Amino acid sequence: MNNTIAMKRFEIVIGIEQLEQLMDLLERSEVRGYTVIKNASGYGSRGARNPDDVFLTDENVVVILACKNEQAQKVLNELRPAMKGLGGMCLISDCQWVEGPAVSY
Amino acid sequence: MNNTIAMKRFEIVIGIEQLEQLMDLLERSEVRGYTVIKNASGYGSRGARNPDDVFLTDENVVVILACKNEQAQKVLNELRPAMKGLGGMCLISDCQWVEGPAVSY
Amino acid sequence: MNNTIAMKRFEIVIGIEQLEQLMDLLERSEVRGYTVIKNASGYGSRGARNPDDVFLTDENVVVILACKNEQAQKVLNELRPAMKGLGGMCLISDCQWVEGPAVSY
Amino acid sequence: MATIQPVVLFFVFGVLAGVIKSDLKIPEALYKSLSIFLLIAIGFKGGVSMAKYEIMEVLPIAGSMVVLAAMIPLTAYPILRFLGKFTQADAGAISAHYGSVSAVTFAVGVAFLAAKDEYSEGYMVLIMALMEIPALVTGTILARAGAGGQKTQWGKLMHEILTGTSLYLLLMGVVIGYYAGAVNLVSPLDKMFMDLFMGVLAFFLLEMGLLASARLKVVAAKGVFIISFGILFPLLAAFFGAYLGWLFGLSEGGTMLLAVLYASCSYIAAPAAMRIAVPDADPALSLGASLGVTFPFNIFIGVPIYWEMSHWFHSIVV
Amino acid sequence: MATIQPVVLFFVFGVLAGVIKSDLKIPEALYKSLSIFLLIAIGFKGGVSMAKYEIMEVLPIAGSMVVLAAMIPLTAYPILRFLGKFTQADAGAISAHYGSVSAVTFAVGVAFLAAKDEYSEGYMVLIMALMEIPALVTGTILARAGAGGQKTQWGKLMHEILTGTSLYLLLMGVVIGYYAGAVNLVSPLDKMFMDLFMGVLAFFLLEMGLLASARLKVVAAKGVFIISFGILFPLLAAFFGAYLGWLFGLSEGGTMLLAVLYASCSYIAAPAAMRIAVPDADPALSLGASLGVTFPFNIFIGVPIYWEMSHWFHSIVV
Amino acid sequence: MATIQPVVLFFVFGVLAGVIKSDLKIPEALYKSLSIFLLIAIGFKGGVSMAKYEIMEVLPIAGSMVVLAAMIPLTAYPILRFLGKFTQADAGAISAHYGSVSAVTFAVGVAFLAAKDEYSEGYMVLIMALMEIPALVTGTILARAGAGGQKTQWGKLMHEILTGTSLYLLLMGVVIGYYAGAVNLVSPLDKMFMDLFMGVLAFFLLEMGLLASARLKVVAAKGVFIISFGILFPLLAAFFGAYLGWLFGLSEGGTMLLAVLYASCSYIAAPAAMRIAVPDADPALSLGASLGVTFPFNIFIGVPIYWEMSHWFHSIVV
Ligand SMILES: Nc1ncnc2c1ncn2[C@@H]1O[C@H](COP(=O)(O)O)[C@@H](O)[C@H]1O
Ligand SMILES: Nc1ncnc2c1ncn2[C@@H]1O[C@H](COP(=O)(O)O)[C@@H](O)[C@H]1O
Ligand SMILES: Nc1ncnc2c1ncn2[C@@H]1O[C@H](COP(=O)(O)O)[C@@H](O)[C@H]1O
Ligand code: NA
Ligand code: NA
Ligand code: NA
Repeated sequence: MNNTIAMKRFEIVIGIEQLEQLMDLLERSEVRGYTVIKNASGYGSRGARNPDDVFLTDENVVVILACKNEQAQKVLNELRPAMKGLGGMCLISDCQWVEGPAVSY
Repeated sequence: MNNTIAMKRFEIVIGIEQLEQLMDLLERSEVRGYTVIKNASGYGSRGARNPDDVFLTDENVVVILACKNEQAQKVLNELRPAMKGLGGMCLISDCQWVEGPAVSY
Repeated sequence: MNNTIAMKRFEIVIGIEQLEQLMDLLERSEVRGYTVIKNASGYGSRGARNPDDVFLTDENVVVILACKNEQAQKVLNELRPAMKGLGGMCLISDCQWVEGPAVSY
Repeated sequence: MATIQPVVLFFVFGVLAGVIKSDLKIPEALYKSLSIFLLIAIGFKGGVSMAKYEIMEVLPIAGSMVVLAAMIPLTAYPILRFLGKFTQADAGAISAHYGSVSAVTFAVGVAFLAAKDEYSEGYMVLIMALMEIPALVTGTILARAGAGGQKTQWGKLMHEILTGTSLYLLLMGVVIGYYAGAVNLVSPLDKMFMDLFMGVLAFFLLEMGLLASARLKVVAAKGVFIISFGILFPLLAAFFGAYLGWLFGLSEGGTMLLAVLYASCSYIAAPAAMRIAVPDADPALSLGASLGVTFPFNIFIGVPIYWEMSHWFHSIVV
Repeated sequence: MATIQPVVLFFVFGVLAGVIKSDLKIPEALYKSLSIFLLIAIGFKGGVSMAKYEIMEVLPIAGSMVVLAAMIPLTAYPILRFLGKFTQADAGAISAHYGSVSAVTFAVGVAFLAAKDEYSEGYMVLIMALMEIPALVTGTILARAGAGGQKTQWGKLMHEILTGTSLYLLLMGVVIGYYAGAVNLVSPLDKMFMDLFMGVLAFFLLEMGLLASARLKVVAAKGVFIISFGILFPLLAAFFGAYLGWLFGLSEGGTMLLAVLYASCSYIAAPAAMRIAVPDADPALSLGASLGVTFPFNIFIGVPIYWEMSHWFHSIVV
Repeated sequence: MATIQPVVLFFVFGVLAGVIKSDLKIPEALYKSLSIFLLIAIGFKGGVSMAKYEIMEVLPIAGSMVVLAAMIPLTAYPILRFLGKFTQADAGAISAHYGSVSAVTFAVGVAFLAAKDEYSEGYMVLIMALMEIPALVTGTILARAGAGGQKTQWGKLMHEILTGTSLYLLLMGVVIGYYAGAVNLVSPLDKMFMDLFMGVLAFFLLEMGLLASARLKVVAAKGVFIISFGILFPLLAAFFGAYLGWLFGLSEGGTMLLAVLYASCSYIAAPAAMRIAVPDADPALSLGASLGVTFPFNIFIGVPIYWEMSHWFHSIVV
């Protein structure tokens, strides 16, 4: 694809109660852009988690972030130890960033 | 990337009315983790689907799941015939699972 | 993977105020399927954007679309100049479309 | 001539907000909450006043009017199919919408009578609740009879009709209101379900105005026939309803309310049911006609006309 | 015998909607809004009537009854642990739920007295607000004492208990009501917080019915012991409460309300606190018993029985 | 001295909940619903009492006071720009906020007068609705005049100002209230829009307290000047408003309300408009001052002071 930059895409799922902690961590890793989708439910090692249950609310959030390959290892190094406490999951994949919008990676 | 495991990432979009059916199917395929994002809208072979319309509600859900390559074919075999009835879409891509959080794949 | 078609997956994040414009653009590019997740928040070149703030609402949307490799370049050509005005981000990655549901790509 | 009620001005301002593209938005949760309130309150009020009748006296009259409501889709269908050239599916689905009822139109009719201090039979609300059933079933048969294709999901449809939110809340309101009336414990609940009725209706009409203005645009694109139908058919149905009300010996108020029920058409229960029963019908068509044309026509022009109709029937005999 | 109050029929229809799988849904925002309203209103009403007492006279009685409420989990625990064979964590968590209270059950008790025109002490609501504290603390100690594993997060727990929504809104209502009563400015606020109370309770009970029917299914799968416990333990606790109320010289109405408080159990504050304090307990168990069994039992059967209990205590002495 | 109204205690408890980090949260849909209610209700009430005036008599006075409101941003701007050293964009945007009004502050003023049984002119609400326009336009000109950079989107801004939710709902309330008053059909709607006004205001102030406590933290970090401005400027503006009210021969209550309007500042309409018109201004600054400082100052300390101001003006002449 023309006019694209090879990058890494992180996809992180954690409980909303840990979102602030993750955002601090991302700031420390000098990440300059990320997207957060709230109100996610899911299933994992801690069983079902569901934000719709009136009494037993457990909300997951999905955080997506794209960064340059060079930065990816740095982010990963910060993230990996933290993820132990955060639970959830973190996936990394390859992607192409389409040039055009203001640089935020 | 260090400390990561090569995996497959499934991304499934279906109508919310079929979510329960899909979750049963995933359980049968012994999937041990997935994430669900509700309240999605979209466009496809059945036209526009939108959860915000007061009178003609159609809600899509996005289901994301990561599993080991070995298991992926098994999940796919279960999923493929079912998708015919479910509509929507199912994408598979490669990804790296970052080790750290409790194993839920 | 059997019974799958190699495709491109676009993942676009923009402000909700630009969603209509993007949907028009996709229609012009003859895209036959996409999924929209609203109510996303995030951080980028314009700082934090958050739909939950009562007074200073900024809502992001995530648009996911899968299309054949042939069509991808065409979509990209339409999208790239527009993204400048739209802000946000656009990622492209490889994926496999699982055959089964009605064709909507 | 009757003065326009202040409450319907909320509808006008809703439409206007749509027209001038105001960023006014009613939160979806509020809209849903208000509609739950209105359905319970309409049922409750009817139930309380039904407690004054012998229930066994009422049932045969109410039952007849419910069954006769099947005449509405049976009349609408040939007009739509042969004059309007709609597909069988669309003609059947639209018929089902017009056979079915709108609780909010009914509420506007009740408010009209209240402003005039006119009596009406409390069990009209029971008729309203039950009219859905023959209308939706008849409409589905019309849409499906002889047509091949997908089999009609009758089981799913009947479950939807019988457990649908509107019918359930209305009947619940009737039962609780009836019981409260019978044991003389209406009092603390009426502060909510009766005193606030008009205020809630005002909010609801504001939202309805916003929604109707969006729908009207869609249906306007579908041509002049469907708009004419949306205005003329209710007049016909109302006339039939007023005739029946007079025939069965209802009061003038009750006769007018029956005309309103026969004239009004559904935009909540019917769309949901028709998507299950007649998925090949175009919902934008029936909803556009119902909400974009007939609903505003009824609350502004229809209701006063139906009152005159009722008056006219009652005057010829005496 | 007491007639059933119309308001509890809303609960019945909520359960029924769940049973027949109606698509009736109360928007989450409405549910949360109503619960905020109810807590403030219950507090406000109590506060207004507390303005008539010397606050210093009231505190020792109220304080004693709050402290004595710790007896409830202390009694429940051995029953659950040794008769019911539950794990220490589950037995402790369930005890905390039963020691804690349900504001809605209390409201149904208040409505019961209102329908009978019976007086009760306004400061009962203060007891209700404060009873959470000893119950949740005792339950946590029972669940954790001697158990190894993760350390109890006492700091986080106490913050949750003391700043939790229920306690906060109740106390806020009490303070504002007390102040409004004292400066004689109850008037425009009462139109909301008093007049609409029963109507809001009706909506809330409808939702509670929907939720309870879902929970009952879950707990039914857990066996007969927990269901029996959910019915018999409240009777025991109520008897203790009625005895204390009589001992401390409360009115018949106040005695009955204390019985209701002792019998009722929590499904909002306690689940939230126990997840922090005893994360290894199964929340489906305690919530199922509390909401699926004890709550319906209390509002239908318990409340009239507790009234008789109070009556009985008050009749033996005089 | 005036007693503090119970309703403003809800604000205190909102702030307190923020301070002690309670998990209390008002659902967003409730917040939005209440604000829709309040705007309509404020307009409605004003409209009903305007029905008693000759509309043509009122317009010139109201019009003058609206136009003169442009003086507020014109005074605020140089203070902010030259004393406060703010950027042109920020100084202009903040000026626009302070020229604009807060309907909730106005409502607290109305409640204050109601508790005192003091008369005020109904058309004050019309002044409130229209004051937004000169304030936002003047503020934008100040922020933009002579500045290069992006062109001001005047078309988009005027659409936002003229169709914005606050203005629209207020005017709608005025029109419907006026009509209802004129045709003598206020009655069933007043149960909602008048009787419940104070109760809804209570809920709203609770949420405002939660929001203000968050905003105050942000603005506190911006230094002492903006906080002083947020307290002193309203006093100045109120004095000017009270002077004008007295000059135009308003009642003591009306004079006080004009002072309140001139002193109050916007946190809904102005932020939305300024993002379009002056995107390079920092919204945290203007919103923090408006909501975190001036709003609480006005409802607790300002309102009684403005009453004294009005009283003082009216006493010197007679
Ligand atoms: N590197 C990135 N990774 C993920 N999301 C991003 C990234 N950059 C921008 N975004 C998203 O795009 C939105 C708009 O970006 P911007 O126009 O740069 O402020 C942000 O609020 C994020 O949700
Ligand atoms: N294999 C997986 N695929 C997708 N999502 C997962 C997976 N494992 C965990 N999650 C998500 O992460 C959340 C927390 O996981 P856990 O901490 O393992 O309970 C779950 O509720 C899911 O939403
Ligand atoms: N090519 C595609 N890319 C992304 N999402 C799609 C695509 N095709 C279908 N979808 C999603 O799947 C939903 C159902 O598709 P369909 O059953 O084809 O109407 C749509 O509303 C979209 O949300
Ligand atoms: Na009809
Ligand atoms: Na208890
Ligand atoms: Na001002």
